[in-house]
Amino acid sequence: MTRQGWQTGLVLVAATALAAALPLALGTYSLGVALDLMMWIALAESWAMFSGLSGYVSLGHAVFYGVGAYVTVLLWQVLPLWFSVPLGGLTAAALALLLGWPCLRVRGPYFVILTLGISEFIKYAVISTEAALGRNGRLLIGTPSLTVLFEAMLALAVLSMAVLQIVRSARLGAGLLAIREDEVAAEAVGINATAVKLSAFAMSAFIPGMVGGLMILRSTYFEPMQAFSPTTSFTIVTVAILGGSDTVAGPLLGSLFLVLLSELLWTRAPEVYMIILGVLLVAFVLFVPEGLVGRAGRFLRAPKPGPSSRDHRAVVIEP
Amino acid sequence: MRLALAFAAALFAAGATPAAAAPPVKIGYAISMTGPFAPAARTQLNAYRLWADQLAAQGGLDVGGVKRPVKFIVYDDQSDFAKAPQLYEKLITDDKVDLLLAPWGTPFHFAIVGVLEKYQFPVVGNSAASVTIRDIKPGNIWFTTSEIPDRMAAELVKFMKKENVKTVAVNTLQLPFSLEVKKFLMPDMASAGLKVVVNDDYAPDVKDMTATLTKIKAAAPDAVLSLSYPPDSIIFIKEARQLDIKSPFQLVLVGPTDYLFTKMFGANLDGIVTMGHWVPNQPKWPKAKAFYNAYMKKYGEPPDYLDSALAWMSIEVLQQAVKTAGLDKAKIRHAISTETFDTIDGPVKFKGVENVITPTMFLQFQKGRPQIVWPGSDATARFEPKPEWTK
Amino acid sequence: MEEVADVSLILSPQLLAAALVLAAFYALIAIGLNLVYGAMRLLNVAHGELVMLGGYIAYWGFARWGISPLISAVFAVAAGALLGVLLYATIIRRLFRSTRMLARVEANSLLVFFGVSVVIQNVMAVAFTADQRGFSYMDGVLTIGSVRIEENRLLALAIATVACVACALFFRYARSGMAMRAIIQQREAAALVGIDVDRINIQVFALGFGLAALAGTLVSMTAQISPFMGFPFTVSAFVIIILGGLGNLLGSILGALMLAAVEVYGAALISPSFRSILVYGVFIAALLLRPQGLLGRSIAAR
Amino acid sequence: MTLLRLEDVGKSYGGVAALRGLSFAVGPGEIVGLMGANGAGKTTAFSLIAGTQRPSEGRIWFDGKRIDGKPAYAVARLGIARTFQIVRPFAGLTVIDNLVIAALYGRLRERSRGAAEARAREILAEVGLAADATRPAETLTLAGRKRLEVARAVAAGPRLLLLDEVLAGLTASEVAEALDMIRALHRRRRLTLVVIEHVMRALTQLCQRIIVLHHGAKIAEGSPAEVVVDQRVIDAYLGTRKL
Repeated sequence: MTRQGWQTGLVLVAATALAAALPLALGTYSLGVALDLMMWIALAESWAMFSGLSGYVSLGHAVFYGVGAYVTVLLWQVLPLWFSVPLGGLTAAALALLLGWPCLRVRGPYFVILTLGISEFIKYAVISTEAALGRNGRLLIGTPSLTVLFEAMLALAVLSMAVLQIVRSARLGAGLLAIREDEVAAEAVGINATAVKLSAFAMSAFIPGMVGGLMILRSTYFEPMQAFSPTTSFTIVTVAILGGSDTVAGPLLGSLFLVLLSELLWTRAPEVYMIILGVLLVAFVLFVPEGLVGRAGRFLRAPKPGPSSRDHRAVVIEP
Repeated sequence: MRLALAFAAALFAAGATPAAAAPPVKIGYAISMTGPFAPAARTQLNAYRLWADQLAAQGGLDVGGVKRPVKFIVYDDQSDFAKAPQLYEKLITDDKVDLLLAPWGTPFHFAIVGVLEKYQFPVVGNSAASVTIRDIKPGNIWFTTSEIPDRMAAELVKFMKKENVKTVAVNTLQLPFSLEVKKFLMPDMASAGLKVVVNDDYAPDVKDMTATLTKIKAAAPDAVLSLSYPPDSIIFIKEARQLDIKSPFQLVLVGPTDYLFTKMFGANLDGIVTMGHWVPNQPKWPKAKAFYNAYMKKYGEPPDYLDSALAWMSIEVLQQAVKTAGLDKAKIRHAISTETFDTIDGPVKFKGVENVITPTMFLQFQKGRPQIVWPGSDATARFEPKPEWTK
Repeated sequence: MEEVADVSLILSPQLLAAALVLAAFYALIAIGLNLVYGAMRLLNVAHGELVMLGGYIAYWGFARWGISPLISAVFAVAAGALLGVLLYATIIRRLFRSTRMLARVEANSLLVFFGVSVVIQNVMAVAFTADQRGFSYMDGVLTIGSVRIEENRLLALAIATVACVACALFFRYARSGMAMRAIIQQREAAALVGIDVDRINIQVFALGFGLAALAGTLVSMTAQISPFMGFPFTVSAFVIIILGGLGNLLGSILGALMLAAVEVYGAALISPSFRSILVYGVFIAALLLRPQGLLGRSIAAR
Repeated sequence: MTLLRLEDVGKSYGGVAALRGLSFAVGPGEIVGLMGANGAGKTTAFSLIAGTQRPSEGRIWFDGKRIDGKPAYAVARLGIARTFQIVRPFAGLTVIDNLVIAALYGRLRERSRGAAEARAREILAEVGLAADATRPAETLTLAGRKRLEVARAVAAGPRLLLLDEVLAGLTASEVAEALDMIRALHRRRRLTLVVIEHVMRALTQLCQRIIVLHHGAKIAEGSPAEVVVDQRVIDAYLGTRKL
């Protein structure tokens, strides 16, 4: 494991160095695509760190992205960006703590729908606030260059992968997995489920907050309907699950797959692009249910297939 | 598909002309073809496609006196403001287009201003108007509309004063354009002595307006201003009719000019005032009827008097600028900024981002057709108080 | 300038009528969603797309051939049901294929239906363009007491009410209706007492999708439609079934009434600008205070 | 000297008392049995001790500290581990990971994963699951899962282990093996055990002392020999059983 960890680490460092040099090699458009890729990696890895490991499927991560964007926009030309973007991340994390406290008491579909509802709630609260402030869309002129944004986003993507890897191998990851499997049993072996879930939820909001800040600098225009769009949440979940949602490789592959696929499709077949994407999503869930990384969802090592796979836990409803 | 045929036709037609040797002029735009804004963007997109057909039929675009074939590069922004700047950046840097057409809607125009400034790429905007954009003084975007919110607010107040409006109810959608209109309208109305009796805002996903309209009905103001977008404009008209709001002056900001409204509401649209400064039957504008007929022929229904017309105006401005200035960005920018253009809406000349010739106008539906009713100098008909809703 | 909300508005029968009409649409949509969730634990985020399809069927029937939406409604229900059956047979059944799949059926269903909704939306957009569409049918305004209401709304209210009552009777008395309730209460036990769960699942899909399509035909009589109109209905329906209790069919009707009341009366008493904040606020509060729903019968989460 | 003490502990659900006025004490190293018909309140007592549920009344001490009302994880960290009557393995994880998690979070709070794994392997060997370490827990047989349930509880490093019907459903030979396993754990790990069991003979073999519950109240306490001849027990409990 440790040797493998070292090797993985080396590959990661090399890949990061290569990626960091991309602005030298790529044209503006390709660099923009690369930025998108980094964005989805950062978002999906962060999501997987909480939802993949704990089984609490958050359909509200757009809210952290949006809040980070909003903080950055509010502080535009008030505070330097190296300060306001991380502050956006911290605000998102603080919001996650605040929301997580009540939300994480409900499980399963309730949690899924609650997170979606809360993210819509905050979206409309921001719309009302902006309306009350008399701000009708905010334009940011003079944002950092694409290269700067790309390097920053690359850093976030790498950071998010590192965080997921560290959490997975740390006590916190073990706790989350136990909670995913059986929360009552987890408490019975000493896991403070509330604290574990809350801290992981806050951590998984931090990077998306910063991603939102960077992306608003990229798009130069802030409008709450867009910044808090539920599509972002859905896409994060899609990317993470396409890849296989509780390993570092999963969201990475999922992001690569989605970004490359959309690049391939949307210029060639713009009108059927979304249709193909939808069909692929369905096909993946049905035929590659464990995601692109396969059955790599195990905790310490890949399991040897057991001699029997009798299962007493669940009842199959099919005749 | 239709578009692909248009390209093919364009290329084929070009092949028949002596200018075949010239490489095609690449014209790009991104617009909402899918997603929630796609329905609203259709009438603008239709105008763009009509132009593609005409260019193909004419054998290309006149570039500084040389006719050159055209090739359109069109993307779908999926109703995502964040995609628009990326797509325009792609069109500029990757596809290396020669000319750009504007996206649909105020937010999308907002979204691409940064990119246009960065690459110093001139675009004639159309279905957008914003004081906020004017205030940052960009050098590469202009608006063919004369409905910039502060001008429109001032004119609307004058218009209402003339029609003896004393009390006003305002119902505003919380999106940038409508809020900006309201922002300028309120102080103007206050200083003109108009009394606001109902003042409500609503969020974009409204499904029912009974509460506000019941208040309006009870207050019985002289004017009702529905600062709305098409989906909620429909709700407003339906429910205003249902509650029988009798105010003689009823304005619905965005939507009624789309033919959909005529199909849905027929005679009930009569009396509704809306923003817009184009009608096909204004004798001062000889090109207007031709555009109307061409659009009618291609799509089987009238153009949107607002978005289709604005889009067409932006095309005309660009086309005329390119005719004299060629494809050089600086020259195009200079041409757009200084020349006077002959459009379906009469002459257009810009100062800063604004169209300074076309006055701010208002349309009113009368006997099923929109007429210009304000200002008097351009009117095609006189304002009439809103007739009774049909039973 | 800001005027104080007029409390006498609460008593306005006009508002009550508006709330009832809205509630009727909501109830029809929510019952279908709740059925599919209750019986199979599937998060059908494509439910609003069925509403959209129903709307298109009514629109095309009326615009092309002048067929009354009332007749189209029958076709819409049939088409919705057929689509439900097809979807179940080709895709959904596979979600229960193995125990591992079963364990994550909620997350999987979310993704599958998200994919399905994207496909339906865009197929419709490609096939019929993204134009908004609308038609006028029975748009005369009736005056009943102090209430003024368009005939089509009254009609929609009546049809939706009849459909809701029919559903309630069906669940109460019909064999398969009772079987559906049994499955919602206790899947495993239902199978043990000899209910053919797979067959009932098919019926659940047919009924749930048919109801959504019916709601769509009614919506199209009163509002404009477009291929991308579905999502807000999906979200509202989810809010409703959480309010009323997941798996609780009568709760859906109560939840629909509540949501409509919050929308209409909230706008009247506070401000329409807080409509969404209120809706989601009530929803969040309800979920946190009574996660089992208002009527209380809880379904163990996972 | 006592490790665990219950004083007048009761639990009611909406007015219905599941447990009333239960008091007893367990000394370090003891094996105490908890007996009673279905619904007598045995599992409720476990849940109250382990913090899965809060008692409606009464006090519980563990190692001199009040623990009633403390959440389950806090009780677990103090050194009380429980098994569940219907086993609740972390089904999707491997067998060894089930134990590693307990070792990381339980009373011992192992610093490193390596240490936790070493401890887990040791325990797996003791319970005879060493060969199954890397299998997903859900692939184990019922007997295997029962063992895993005990092993995971032990991995948390408890001083007091609450075993809830770990023998139920096993064949006779499996019961014998499991009893050996429990005795070995008790001896080698110096555990204190409270055991709920339906298998009468097993209980009398294993325990030094037995407490009998009936309709939520304690009706007898004593050595196995004393309890089986107690008239109240015979009336209330044994009478209902077909011996």
